[in-house]
Amino acid sequence: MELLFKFENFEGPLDLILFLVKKNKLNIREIPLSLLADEFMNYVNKMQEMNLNITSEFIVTASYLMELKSRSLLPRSNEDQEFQKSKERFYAQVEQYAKLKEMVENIKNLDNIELKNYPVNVRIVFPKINEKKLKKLIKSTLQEIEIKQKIYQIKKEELSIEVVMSRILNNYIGKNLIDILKESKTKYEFIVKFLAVLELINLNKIYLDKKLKIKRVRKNAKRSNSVG
Amino acid sequence: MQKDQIALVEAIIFASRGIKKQDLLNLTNFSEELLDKIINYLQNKYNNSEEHGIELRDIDGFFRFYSKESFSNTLSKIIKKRSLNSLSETQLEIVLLLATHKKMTKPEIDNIRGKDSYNVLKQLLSSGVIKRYKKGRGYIYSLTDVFKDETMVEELVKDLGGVNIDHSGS
Amino acid sequence: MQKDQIALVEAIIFASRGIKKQDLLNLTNFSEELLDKIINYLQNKYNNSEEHGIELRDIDGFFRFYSKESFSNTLSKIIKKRSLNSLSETQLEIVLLLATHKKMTKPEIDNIRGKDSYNVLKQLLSSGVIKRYKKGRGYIYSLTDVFKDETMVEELVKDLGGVNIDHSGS
Repeated sequence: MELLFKFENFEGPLDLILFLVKKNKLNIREIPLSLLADEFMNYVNKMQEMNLNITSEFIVTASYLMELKSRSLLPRSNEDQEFQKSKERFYAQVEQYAKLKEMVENIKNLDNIELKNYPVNVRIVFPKINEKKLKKLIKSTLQEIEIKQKIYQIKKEELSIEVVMSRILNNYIGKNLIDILKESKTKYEFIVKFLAVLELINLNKIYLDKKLKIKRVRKNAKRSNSVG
Repeated sequence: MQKDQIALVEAIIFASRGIKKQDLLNLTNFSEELLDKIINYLQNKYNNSEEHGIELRDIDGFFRFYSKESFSNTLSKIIKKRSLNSLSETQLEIVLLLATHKKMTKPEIDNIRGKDSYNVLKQLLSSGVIKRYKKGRGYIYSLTDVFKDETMVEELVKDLGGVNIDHSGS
Repeated sequence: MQKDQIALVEAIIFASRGIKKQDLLNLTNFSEELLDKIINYLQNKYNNSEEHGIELRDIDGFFRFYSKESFSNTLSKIIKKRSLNSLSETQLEIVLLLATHKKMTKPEIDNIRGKDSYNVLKQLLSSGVIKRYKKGRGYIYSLTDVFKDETMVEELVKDLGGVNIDHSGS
Protein backbone atom coordinates (compact mmCIF):
# COMPACT_ATOMS: atom_id res chain seq x y z
CA MET A 1 0.00 0.00 0.00
CA GLU A 2 2.76 2.39 0.85
CA LEU A 3 3.93 2.15 -2.73
CA LEU A 4 1.05 4.37 -3.63
CA PHE A 5 2.84 7.24 -2.00
CA LYS A 6 3.74 10.12 -4.17
CA PHE A 7 7.02 9.37 -5.85
CA GLU A 8 9.93 11.65 -5.54
CA ASN A 9 12.06 11.69 -8.58
CA PHE A 10 15.13 9.85 -7.46
CA GLU A 11 18.13 11.05 -9.35
CA GLY A 12 20.16 7.95 -8.66
CA PRO A 13 19.94 4.65 -6.78
CA LEU A 14 21.70 6.05 -3.73
CA ASP A 15 19.02 8.72 -3.40
CA LEU A 16 16.39 5.98 -3.36
CA ILE A 17 18.31 3.98 -0.77
CA LEU A 18 18.65 7.04 1.48
CA PHE A 19 14.92 7.56 1.12
CA LEU A 20 14.21 3.97 2.14
CA VAL A 21 16.55 4.21 5.11
CA LYS A 22 14.80 7.35 6.27
CA LYS A 23 11.40 5.73 5.79
CA ASN A 24 12.38 2.81 8.00
CA LYS A 25 13.67 5.20 10.63
CA LEU A 26 16.63 2.96 11.24
CA ASN A 27 20.32 3.04 10.67
CA ILE A 28 21.19 1.42 7.36
CA ARG A 29 23.11 -1.32 9.16
CA GLU A 30 20.03 -2.19 11.20
CA ILE A 31 17.77 -2.76 8.23
CA PRO A 32 17.74 -6.39 7.09
CA LEU A 33 19.31 -6.62 3.66
CA SER A 34 16.44 -8.70 2.38
CA LEU A 35 13.94 -6.01 3.34
CA LEU A 36 16.01 -3.26 1.80
CA ALA A 37 16.51 -5.23 -1.41
CA ASP A 38 12.78 -6.01 -1.72
CA GLU A 39 11.71 -2.45 -1.08
CA PHE A 40 14.25 -1.19 -3.58
CA MET A 41 12.99 -3.64 -6.21
CA ASN A 42 9.39 -2.61 -5.56
CA TYR A 43 10.18 1.01 -6.08
CA VAL A 44 12.13 0.39 -9.23
CA ASN A 45 9.26 -1.68 -10.64
CA LYS A 46 6.77 0.97 -9.68
CA MET A 47 8.90 3.65 -11.29
CA GLN A 48 9.05 1.59 -14.44
CA GLU A 49 5.28 1.23 -14.48
CA MET A 50 4.93 4.95 -14.09
CA ASN A 51 7.30 5.50 -16.97
CA LEU A 52 9.71 7.40 -14.80
CA ASN A 53 13.21 7.73 -16.04
CA ILE A 54 15.13 4.70 -14.82
CA THR A 55 18.80 4.80 -15.57
CA SER A 56 20.89 1.68 -15.85
CA GLU A 57 22.39 2.49 -12.46
CA PHE A 58 19.10 1.58 -10.80
CA ILE A 59 19.09 -1.80 -12.49
CA VAL A 60 22.70 -2.46 -11.55
CA THR A 61 22.07 -1.54 -7.92
CA ALA A 62 18.89 -3.61 -7.83
CA SER A 63 20.65 -6.73 -9.01
CA TYR A 64 23.54 -6.06 -6.66
CA LEU A 65 21.12 -5.79 -3.75
CA MET A 66 19.33 -8.96 -4.78
CA GLU A 67 22.64 -10.76 -4.86
CA LEU A 68 23.51 -9.48 -1.38
CA LYS A 69 20.09 -10.53 -0.23
CA SER A 70 20.38 -14.06 -1.52
CA ARG A 71 23.81 -14.45 0.04
CA SER A 72 22.58 -13.11 3.33
CA LEU A 73 19.94 -15.82 3.40
CA LEU A 74 22.47 -18.59 2.99
CA PRO A 75 23.44 -20.45 6.14
CA ARG A 76 26.70 -19.32 7.67
CA SER A 77 26.62 -16.06 5.77
CA ASN A 78 28.24 -14.50 8.81
CA GLU A 79 31.37 -16.48 8.10
CA ASP A 80 31.42 -15.66 4.41
CA GLN A 81 34.36 -13.24 4.20
CA GLU A 82 33.65 -12.26 0.64
CA PHE A 83 30.03 -11.44 1.48
CA GLN A 84 30.96 -9.46 4.58
CA LYS A 85 33.36 -7.40 2.51
CA SER A 86 30.79 -6.60 -0.18
CA LYS A 87 28.24 -5.71 2.47
CA GLU A 88 30.71 -3.41 4.22
CA ARG A 89 31.60 -1.72 0.94
CA PHE A 90 27.94 -1.11 0.22
CA TYR A 91 27.27 0.35 3.68
CA ALA A 92 30.33 2.56 3.45
CA GLN A 93 29.20 3.93 0.12
CA VAL A 94 25.71 4.72 1.38
CA GLU A 95 27.03 6.35 4.54
CA GLN A 96 29.48 8.40 2.58
CA TYR A 97 26.76 9.63 0.29
CA ALA A 98 24.52 10.40 3.26
CA LYS A 99 27.28 12.57 4.70
CA LEU A 100 27.63 14.42 1.45
CA LYS A 101 23.88 15.00 1.29
CA GLU A 102 23.89 16.26 4.85
CA MET A 103 26.65 18.68 3.99
CA VAL A 104 24.67 19.97 1.01
CA GLU A 105 21.70 20.53 3.31
CA ASN A 106 23.87 22.33 5.86
CA ILE A 107 25.30 24.67 3.28
CA LYS A 108 21.88 25.33 1.77
CA ASN A 109 20.38 26.18 5.13
CA LEU A 110 23.26 28.11 6.58
CA ASP A 111 24.12 30.15 3.58
CA ASN A 112 24.98 33.34 5.31
CA ILE A 113 27.28 31.74 7.76
CA GLU A 114 30.08 33.89 9.00
CA LEU A 115 33.45 32.36 8.49
CA LYS A 116 35.74 32.11 11.46
CA ASN A 117 38.78 32.98 9.44
CA TYR A 118 38.73 34.77 6.14
CA PRO A 119 41.54 34.14 3.70
CA VAL A 120 43.42 37.36 3.05
CA ASN A 121 44.89 38.64 -0.16
CA VAL A 122 47.51 41.06 -1.26
CA ARG A 123 47.68 42.46 -4.73
CA ILE A 124 50.66 41.17 -6.56
CA VAL A 125 52.92 43.70 -8.19
CA PHE A 126 54.14 42.21 -11.43
CA PRO A 127 57.19 43.37 -13.35
CA LYS A 128 56.50 46.01 -15.95
CA ILE A 129 56.01 44.39 -19.31
CA ASN A 130 56.14 45.83 -22.77
CA GLU A 131 53.06 47.92 -22.36
CA LYS A 132 53.46 49.88 -25.57
CA LYS A 133 52.28 47.13 -27.83
CA LEU A 134 49.49 46.22 -25.46
CA LYS A 135 48.29 49.78 -25.14
CA LYS A 136 48.21 50.13 -28.90
CA LEU A 137 46.14 46.98 -29.20
CA ILE A 138 43.79 48.11 -26.47
CA LYS A 139 43.41 51.50 -28.01
CA SER A 140 42.49 50.19 -31.43
CA THR A 141 40.04 47.73 -29.93
CA LEU A 142 38.48 50.50 -27.88
CA GLN A 143 38.05 52.60 -30.99
CA GLU A 144 36.44 49.73 -32.78
CA ILE A 145 34.05 49.27 -29.88
CA GLU A 146 33.18 52.93 -29.96
CA ILE A 147 32.24 52.72 -33.61
CA LYS A 148 30.23 49.57 -33.08
CA GLN A 149 28.54 51.19 -30.13
CA LYS A 150 27.41 54.13 -32.23
CA ILE A 151 26.02 51.86 -34.86
CA TYR A 152 24.30 49.94 -32.11
CA GLN A 153 22.61 53.05 -30.81
CA ILE A 154 21.45 54.03 -34.25
CA LYS A 155 20.03 50.57 -34.76
CA LYS A 156 18.39 50.78 -31.39
CA GLU A 157 16.74 54.08 -32.17
CA GLU A 158 15.30 52.57 -35.31
CA LEU A 159 15.19 55.91 -36.94
CA SER A 160 14.84 55.00 -40.52
CA ILE A 161 14.08 57.86 -42.87
CA GLU A 162 10.80 56.17 -43.84
CA VAL A 163 9.62 56.07 -40.25
CA VAL A 164 10.48 59.71 -39.70
CA MET A 165 8.79 60.69 -42.98
CA SER A 166 5.48 59.27 -41.88
CA ARG A 167 5.94 60.78 -38.45
CA ILE A 168 6.32 64.18 -40.08
CA LEU A 169 3.21 63.73 -42.20
CA ASN A 170 1.18 62.59 -39.21
CA ASN A 171 2.38 64.90 -36.48
CA TYR A 172 4.45 67.76 -37.71
CA ILE A 173 2.32 69.48 -40.30
CA GLY A 174 2.10 73.14 -39.44
CA LYS A 175 5.12 73.05 -37.20
CA ASN A 176 8.30 74.96 -37.68
CA LEU A 177 11.19 73.00 -39.18
CA ILE A 178 13.79 74.53 -36.86
CA ASP A 179 11.70 73.64 -33.80
CA ILE A 180 11.36 70.08 -34.93
CA LEU A 181 15.06 69.73 -35.59
CA LYS A 182 15.87 71.29 -32.24
CA GLU A 183 13.94 68.53 -30.51
CA SER A 184 16.45 65.97 -31.76
CA LYS A 185 18.18 64.08 -29.00
CA THR A 186 21.16 63.02 -31.05
CA LYS A 187 23.04 64.28 -34.02
CA TYR A 188 21.85 61.26 -35.89
CA GLU A 189 18.20 62.00 -35.21
CA PHE A 190 18.78 65.54 -36.42
CA ILE A 191 20.24 64.30 -39.67
CA VAL A 192 17.54 61.71 -40.25
CA LYS A 193 14.79 64.29 -39.68
CA PHE A 194 16.39 66.72 -42.03
CA LEU A 195 16.81 64.08 -44.70
CA ALA A 196 13.20 63.02 -44.24
CA VAL A 197 11.99 66.57 -44.75
CA LEU A 198 14.07 66.92 -47.89
CA GLU A 199 12.77 63.63 -49.18
CA LEU A 200 9.14 64.66 -48.57
CA ILE A 201 9.70 67.93 -50.39
CA ASN A 202 11.30 66.02 -53.18
CA LEU A 203 8.30 63.72 -53.39
CA ASN A 204 6.11 66.80 -53.48
CA LYS A 205 4.24 65.80 -50.33
CA ILE A 206 5.13 68.86 -48.31
CA TYR A 207 6.60 72.28 -48.72
CA LEU A 208 8.01 74.91 -46.42
CA ASP A 209 6.36 78.28 -46.18
CA LYS A 210 8.15 81.57 -45.63
CA LYS A 211 8.35 81.03 -41.90
CA LEU A 212 9.78 77.55 -42.51
CA LYS A 213 6.53 75.93 -41.39
CA ILE A 214 5.83 72.53 -42.84
CA LYS A 215 2.76 72.54 -45.05
CA ARG A 216 1.09 69.67 -46.83
CA VAL A 217 0.92 69.86 -50.59
CA ARG A 218 -2.69 69.53 -51.57
CA LYS A 219 -3.50 67.84 -54.84
CA ASN A 220 -4.34 70.34 -57.55
CA ALA A 221 -3.33 73.15 -55.27
CA LYS A 222 -0.82 75.51 -56.61
CA ARG A 223 2.51 75.23 -54.95
CA SER A 224 3.79 78.64 -54.27
CA ASN A 225 6.35 80.41 -52.17
CA SER A 226 8.03 77.19 -51.42
CA VAL A 227 11.54 77.15 -50.23
CA GLY A 228 13.42 74.51 -52.03
CA MET B 1 46.55 53.53 19.83
CA GLN B 2 46.02 50.10 21.34
CA LYS B 3 47.27 46.81 20.00
CA ASP B 4 43.81 45.44 19.27
CA GLN B 5 42.92 48.61 17.39
CA ILE B 6 45.94 48.18 15.15
CA ALA B 7 45.07 44.53 14.64
CA LEU B 8 41.50 45.36 13.66
CA VAL B 9 42.53 47.88 11.01
CA GLU B 10 45.13 45.46 9.72
CA ALA B 11 42.61 42.63 9.47
CA ILE B 12 40.10 44.79 7.60
CA ILE B 13 42.62 46.07 5.08
CA PHE B 14 43.99 42.60 4.46
CA ALA B 15 40.59 41.01 4.01
CA SER B 16 39.31 43.74 1.70
CA ARG B 17 40.23 44.21 -1.90
CA GLY B 18 41.13 47.78 -1.28
CA ILE B 19 39.17 49.95 1.14
CA LYS B 20 38.48 53.68 1.47
CA LYS B 21 39.33 55.61 4.58
CA GLN B 22 35.69 56.53 5.10
CA ASP B 23 34.69 52.86 5.12
CA LEU B 24 37.42 52.12 7.62
CA LEU B 25 36.10 54.90 9.83
CA ASN B 26 32.56 53.54 9.65
CA LEU B 27 33.61 49.99 10.41
CA THR B 28 35.87 50.80 13.31
CA ASN B 29 34.14 53.83 14.81
CA PHE B 30 37.59 55.28 15.38
CA SER B 31 38.26 59.00 15.20
CA GLU B 32 39.97 60.11 12.03
CA GLU B 33 42.97 61.10 14.04
CA LEU B 34 43.34 57.64 15.53
CA LEU B 35 42.85 55.94 12.19
CA ASP B 36 45.48 58.16 10.55
CA LYS B 37 47.85 57.26 13.32
CA ILE B 38 47.25 53.54 12.88
CA ILE B 39 47.62 53.66 9.11
CA ASN B 40 50.81 55.60 9.52
CA TYR B 41 52.05 53.07 12.00
CA LEU B 42 51.24 50.16 9.67
CA GLN B 43 52.87 51.79 6.66
CA ASN B 44 55.94 52.47 8.68
CA LYS B 45 56.07 48.93 9.96
CA TYR B 46 55.59 47.15 6.65
CA ASN B 47 56.93 49.51 4.04
CA ASN B 48 60.16 50.40 5.75
CA SER B 49 61.14 47.02 7.07
CA GLU B 50 63.39 44.74 5.07
CA GLU B 51 61.85 41.85 6.89
CA HIS B 52 58.49 42.37 5.18
CA GLY B 53 57.68 41.25 1.64
CA ILE B 54 54.55 43.34 1.41
CA GLU B 55 53.64 46.98 1.86
CA LEU B 56 50.56 49.08 2.54
CA ARG B 57 49.75 51.46 -0.27
CA ASP B 58 47.16 54.14 -0.80
CA ILE B 59 46.18 54.16 -4.46
CA ASP B 60 43.42 56.51 -5.54
CA GLY B 61 42.15 56.61 -1.98
CA PHE B 62 42.03 52.85 -1.59
CA PHE B 63 44.18 51.24 1.07
CA ARG B 64 45.49 47.85 0.20
CA PHE B 65 48.49 45.61 0.78
CA TYR B 66 50.73 44.97 -2.23
CA SER B 67 53.70 42.70 -2.71
CA LYS B 68 56.92 44.70 -2.79
CA GLU B 69 58.29 45.50 -6.19
CA SER B 70 61.63 43.83 -5.46
CA PHE B 71 59.88 40.46 -5.44
CA SER B 72 57.90 40.99 -8.62
CA ASN B 73 60.20 38.85 -10.72
CA THR B 74 60.05 35.87 -8.40
CA LEU B 75 56.32 36.19 -7.91
CA SER B 76 55.59 36.42 -11.60
CA LYS B 77 57.28 33.05 -11.99
CA ILE B 78 54.99 31.31 -9.54
CA ILE B 79 51.75 33.12 -9.86
CA LYS B 80 50.16 32.30 -13.11
CA LYS B 81 49.47 35.70 -14.45
CA ARG B 82 46.62 36.15 -16.82
CA SER B 83 47.79 38.57 -19.39
CA LEU B 84 45.75 40.66 -21.72
CA ASN B 85 48.22 39.71 -24.42
CA SER B 86 47.17 36.11 -24.30
CA LEU B 87 43.58 36.92 -25.18
CA SER B 88 42.36 36.70 -28.73
CA GLU B 89 41.15 39.90 -30.29
CA THR B 90 37.55 38.81 -29.94
CA GLN B 91 38.05 37.96 -26.30
CA LEU B 92 39.79 41.27 -25.71
CA GLU B 93 36.88 43.10 -27.26
CA ILE B 94 34.45 41.61 -24.76
CA VAL B 95 36.85 42.12 -21.86
CA LEU B 96 37.18 45.80 -22.73
CA LEU B 97 33.44 46.17 -23.10
CA LEU B 98 32.99 44.73 -19.63
CA ALA B 99 35.83 46.82 -18.22
CA THR B 100 33.91 49.89 -19.37
CA HIS B 101 30.31 48.88 -18.72
CA LYS B 102 31.01 46.74 -15.61
CA LYS B 103 27.86 44.68 -16.13
CA MET B 104 26.24 43.55 -19.33
CA THR B 105 23.74 41.00 -20.58
CA LYS B 106 24.50 38.78 -23.54
CA PRO B 107 22.02 40.57 -25.84
CA GLU B 108 23.72 43.87 -25.03
CA ILE B 109 27.11 42.43 -25.87
CA ASP B 110 25.80 40.74 -29.01
CA ASN B 111 24.16 43.94 -30.15
CA ILE B 112 27.26 46.03 -29.88
CA ARG B 113 29.43 43.40 -31.51
CA GLY B 114 26.86 42.72 -34.16
CA LYS B 115 27.27 38.97 -33.75
CA ASP B 116 26.66 36.15 -31.36
CA SER B 117 29.07 35.97 -28.44
CA TYR B 118 28.06 32.58 -27.06
CA ASN B 119 31.34 30.80 -27.72
CA VAL B 120 33.61 33.61 -26.62
CA LEU B 121 31.67 34.08 -23.40
CA LYS B 122 31.97 30.36 -22.74
CA GLN B 123 35.73 30.47 -23.24
CA LEU B 124 36.07 33.49 -20.97
CA LEU B 125 33.88 31.92 -18.29
CA SER B 126 35.80 28.70 -18.18
CA SER B 127 39.15 30.47 -18.06
CA GLY B 128 38.12 32.57 -15.10
CA VAL B 129 38.15 35.89 -16.90
CA ILE B 130 34.46 36.63 -16.51
CA LYS B 131 31.69 35.50 -14.23
CA ARG B 132 27.95 35.63 -14.51
CA TYR B 133 24.92 35.51 -12.31
CA LYS B 134 21.34 34.78 -13.16
CA LYS B 135 18.92 37.61 -13.43
CA GLY B 136 15.43 36.93 -14.61
CA ARG B 137 15.69 34.68 -17.62
CA GLY B 138 19.20 35.64 -18.60
CA TYR B 139 22.61 36.27 -17.12
CA ILE B 140 24.54 39.36 -16.18
CA TYR B 141 28.21 39.15 -17.10
CA SER B 142 31.12 40.95 -15.47
CA LEU B 143 34.89 40.58 -15.07
CA THR B 144 36.14 38.50 -12.15
CA ASP B 145 38.05 40.18 -9.34
CA VAL B 146 40.96 37.84 -9.90
CA PHE B 147 41.23 38.85 -13.54
CA LYS B 148 40.89 42.54 -12.77
CA ASP B 149 43.59 42.25 -10.13
CA GLU B 150 45.99 40.35 -12.29
CA THR B 151 45.71 42.41 -15.43
CA MET B 152 44.78 45.81 -14.01
CA VAL B 153 42.61 46.11 -17.11
CA GLU B 154 40.35 48.73 -15.56
CA GLU B 155 43.27 50.99 -14.79
CA LEU B 156 44.61 50.54 -18.31
CA VAL B 157 41.28 51.42 -19.88
CA LYS B 158 40.96 54.45 -17.63
CA ASP B 159 44.47 55.59 -18.54
CA LEU B 160 43.62 55.38 -22.20
CA GLY B 161 40.57 57.54 -21.82
CA GLY B 162 38.10 54.68 -21.86
CA VAL B 163 35.38 54.08 -24.36
CA ASN B 164 33.34 57.14 -24.90
CA ILE B 165 29.93 55.81 -24.14
CA ASP B 166 26.87 57.83 -24.78
CA HIS B 167 24.61 56.62 -22.01
CA SER B 168 21.76 58.89 -23.06
CA GLY B 169 20.80 56.51 -25.79
CA SER B 170 20.75 53.36 -23.74
CA MET C 1 67.89 33.47 8.65
CA GLN C 2 68.30 36.84 6.96
CA LYS C 3 65.75 39.59 6.71
CA ASP C 4 65.38 39.33 2.94
CA GLN C 5 64.85 35.59 3.21
CA ILE C 6 61.99 36.13 5.63
CA ALA C 7 60.55 38.81 3.37
CA LEU C 8 60.69 36.52 0.34
CA VAL C 9 58.82 33.69 2.06
CA GLU C 10 56.29 36.17 3.38
CA ALA C 11 55.73 37.67 -0.06
CA ILE C 12 55.26 34.26 -1.67
CA ILE C 13 52.79 33.03 0.93
CA PHE C 14 50.80 36.24 0.75
CA ALA C 15 50.70 36.16 -3.02
CA SER C 16 49.65 32.52 -3.21
CA ARG C 17 46.23 31.13 -2.50
CA GLY C 18 47.70 28.60 -0.17
CA ILE C 19 51.04 27.00 -0.90
CA LYS C 20 52.64 23.69 0.01
CA LYS C 21 55.94 23.47 1.79
CA GLN C 22 57.49 21.58 -1.09
CA ASP C 23 56.58 24.37 -3.50
CA LEU C 24 58.08 26.92 -1.15
CA LEU C 25 61.28 24.89 -1.05
CA ASN C 26 61.45 24.71 -4.83
CA LEU C 27 60.82 28.41 -5.26
CA THR C 28 63.26 29.66 -2.70
CA ASN C 29 65.97 27.01 -2.95
CA PHE C 30 66.22 27.20 0.81
CA SER C 31 67.11 24.17 2.86
CA GLU C 32 64.18 22.59 4.64
CA GLU C 33 65.75 23.54 7.94
CA LEU C 34 65.93 27.21 7.01
CA LEU C 35 62.39 27.23 5.65
CA ASP C 36 61.03 25.60 8.80
CA LYS C 37 62.80 28.23 10.84
CA ILE C 38 61.33 31.06 8.77
CA ILE C 39 57.79 29.66 8.87
CA ASN C 40 58.13 29.22 12.59
CA TYR C 41 59.34 32.76 12.92
CA LEU C 42 56.43 34.12 10.86
CA GLN C 43 53.84 32.12 12.76
CA ASN C 44 55.27 33.30 16.01
CA LYS C 45 55.31 36.89 14.85
CA TYR C 46 51.78 37.04 13.47
CA ASN C 47 49.85 34.44 15.41
CA ASN C 48 51.06 35.33 18.86
CA SER C 49 51.03 39.08 18.59
CA GLU C 50 47.98 41.02 19.65
CA GLU C 51 49.05 43.73 17.29
CA HIS C 52 48.36 41.54 14.25
CA GLY C 53 44.90 40.92 12.83
CA ILE C 54 46.00 38.01 10.68
CA GLU C 55 47.71 34.70 11.25
CA LEU C 56 49.64 32.17 9.23
CA ARG C 57 47.87 28.83 9.17
CA ASP C 58 48.75 25.43 7.84
CA ILE C 59 45.58 23.79 6.61
CA ASP C 60 45.94 20.34 5.13
CA GLY C 61 49.52 21.14 4.24
CA PHE C 62 48.75 24.48 2.62
CA PHE C 63 50.21 27.64 4.15
CA ARG C 64 48.08 30.72 3.91
CA PHE C 65 47.33 33.88 5.85
CA TYR C 66 43.86 34.22 7.38
CA SER C 67 42.17 36.89 9.46
CA LYS C 68 41.98 36.09 13.15
CA GLU C 69 38.74 34.67 14.49
CA SER C 70 38.09 37.60 16.83
CA PHE C 71 37.51 39.87 13.83
CA SER C 72 35.10 37.65 11.92
CA ASN C 73 32.12 39.72 12.99
CA THR C 74 33.43 42.94 11.56
CA LEU C 75 34.84 41.30 8.46
CA SER C 76 31.62 39.54 7.56
CA LYS C 77 30.17 43.00 6.99
CA ILE C 78 32.58 43.95 4.25
CA ILE C 79 33.45 40.72 2.57
CA LYS C 80 31.39 40.03 -0.46
CA LYS C 81 30.88 36.32 -0.52
CA ARG C 82 29.07 34.89 -3.49
CA SER C 83 26.22 32.73 -2.37
CA LEU C 84 26.34 29.02 -3.07
CA ASN C 85 22.57 28.99 -3.25
CA SER C 86 22.60 29.79 -6.93
CA LEU C 87 23.79 26.23 -7.49
CA SER C 88 21.38 23.33 -7.77
CA GLU C 89 21.61 20.61 -5.16
CA THR C 90 23.24 18.28 -7.64
CA GLN C 91 25.81 20.90 -8.59
CA LEU C 92 26.46 21.61 -4.93
CA GLU C 93 27.14 17.91 -4.32
CA ILE C 94 29.98 17.94 -6.79
CA VAL C 95 31.30 21.31 -5.63
CA LEU C 96 31.49 20.07 -2.03
CA LEU C 97 33.19 16.88 -3.11
CA LEU C 98 35.81 18.87 -4.97
CA ALA C 99 36.19 21.33 -2.09
CA THR C 100 37.12 18.38 0.10
CA HIS C 101 39.12 16.23 -2.28
CA LYS C 102 40.71 19.06 -4.32
CA LYS C 103 41.18 16.84 -7.38
CA MET C 104 38.98 14.06 -8.67
CA THR C 105 38.38 12.06 -11.80
CA LYS C 106 34.89 11.57 -13.18
CA PRO C 107 34.76 7.87 -12.19
CA GLU C 108 35.64 8.86 -8.61
CA ILE C 109 32.85 11.43 -8.56
CA ASP C 110 30.36 9.05 -10.19
CA ASN C 111 31.28 6.35 -7.72
CA ILE C 112 30.50 8.44 -4.65
CA ARG C 113 27.30 9.80 -6.15
CA GLY C 114 26.23 6.44 -7.50
CA LYS C 115 25.25 7.98 -10.80
CA ASP C 116 26.60 9.56 -13.92
CA SER C 117 27.81 13.14 -13.50
CA TYR C 118 28.45 14.01 -17.15
CA ASN C 119 25.78 16.67 -17.50
CA VAL C 120 26.43 18.37 -14.18
CA LEU C 121 30.16 18.51 -14.85
CA LYS C 122 29.44 20.08 -18.22
CA GLN C 123 27.26 22.76 -16.63
CA LEU C 124 29.86 23.50 -13.97
CA LEU C 125 32.64 23.68 -16.53
CA SER C 126 30.82 26.11 -18.75
CA SER C 127 29.88 28.39 -15.89
CA GLY C 128 33.45 28.65 -14.65
CA VAL C 129 32.91 26.79 -11.38
CA ILE C 130 35.25 23.91 -12.18
CA LYS C 131 38.14 23.32 -14.51
CA ARG C 132 39.77 20.18 -15.78
CA TYR C 133 42.94 18.98 -17.36
CA LYS C 134 43.67 15.85 -19.29
CA LYS C 135 45.45 13.05 -17.61
CA GLY C 136 45.91 9.80 -19.46
CA ARG C 137 42.61 8.93 -21.02
CA GLY C 138 40.45 10.94 -18.67
CA TYR C 139 40.30 14.31 -16.98
CA ILE C 140 41.13 15.57 -13.53
CA TYR C 141 38.52 17.99 -12.19
CA SER C 142 39.00 20.73 -9.60
CA LEU C 143 37.37 23.99 -8.54
CA THR C 144 38.56 27.17 -10.25
CA ASP C 145 40.48 29.75 -8.23
CA VAL C 146 37.87 32.34 -9.08
CA PHE C 147 35.06 30.24 -7.69
CA LYS C 148 36.99 29.34 -4.55
CA ASP C 149 37.86 32.97 -4.07
CA GLU C 150 34.37 34.29 -4.48
CA THR C 151 32.48 31.70 -2.48
CA MET C 152 35.19 30.73 0.04
CA VAL C 153 33.66 27.27 -0.22
CA GLU C 154 36.75 25.52 1.09
CA GLU C 155 36.71 27.58 4.27
CA LEU C 156 32.97 27.00 4.65
CA VAL C 157 33.41 23.27 4.36
CA LYS C 158 36.22 23.36 6.90
CA ASP C 159 34.18 25.42 9.36
CA LEU C 160 31.32 22.97 9.06
CA GLY C 161 33.58 20.12 9.98
CA GLY C 162 34.32 18.90 6.49
CA VAL C 163 32.54 16.26 4.50
CA ASN C 164 34.89 13.78 6.14
CA ILE C 165 34.71 11.38 3.32
CA ASP C 166 36.47 8.11 3.59
CA HIS C 167 39.15 8.08 0.95
CA SER C 168 39.68 4.35 1.17
CA GLY C 169 36.33 3.62 -0.36
CA SER C 170 36.90 5.44 -3.59
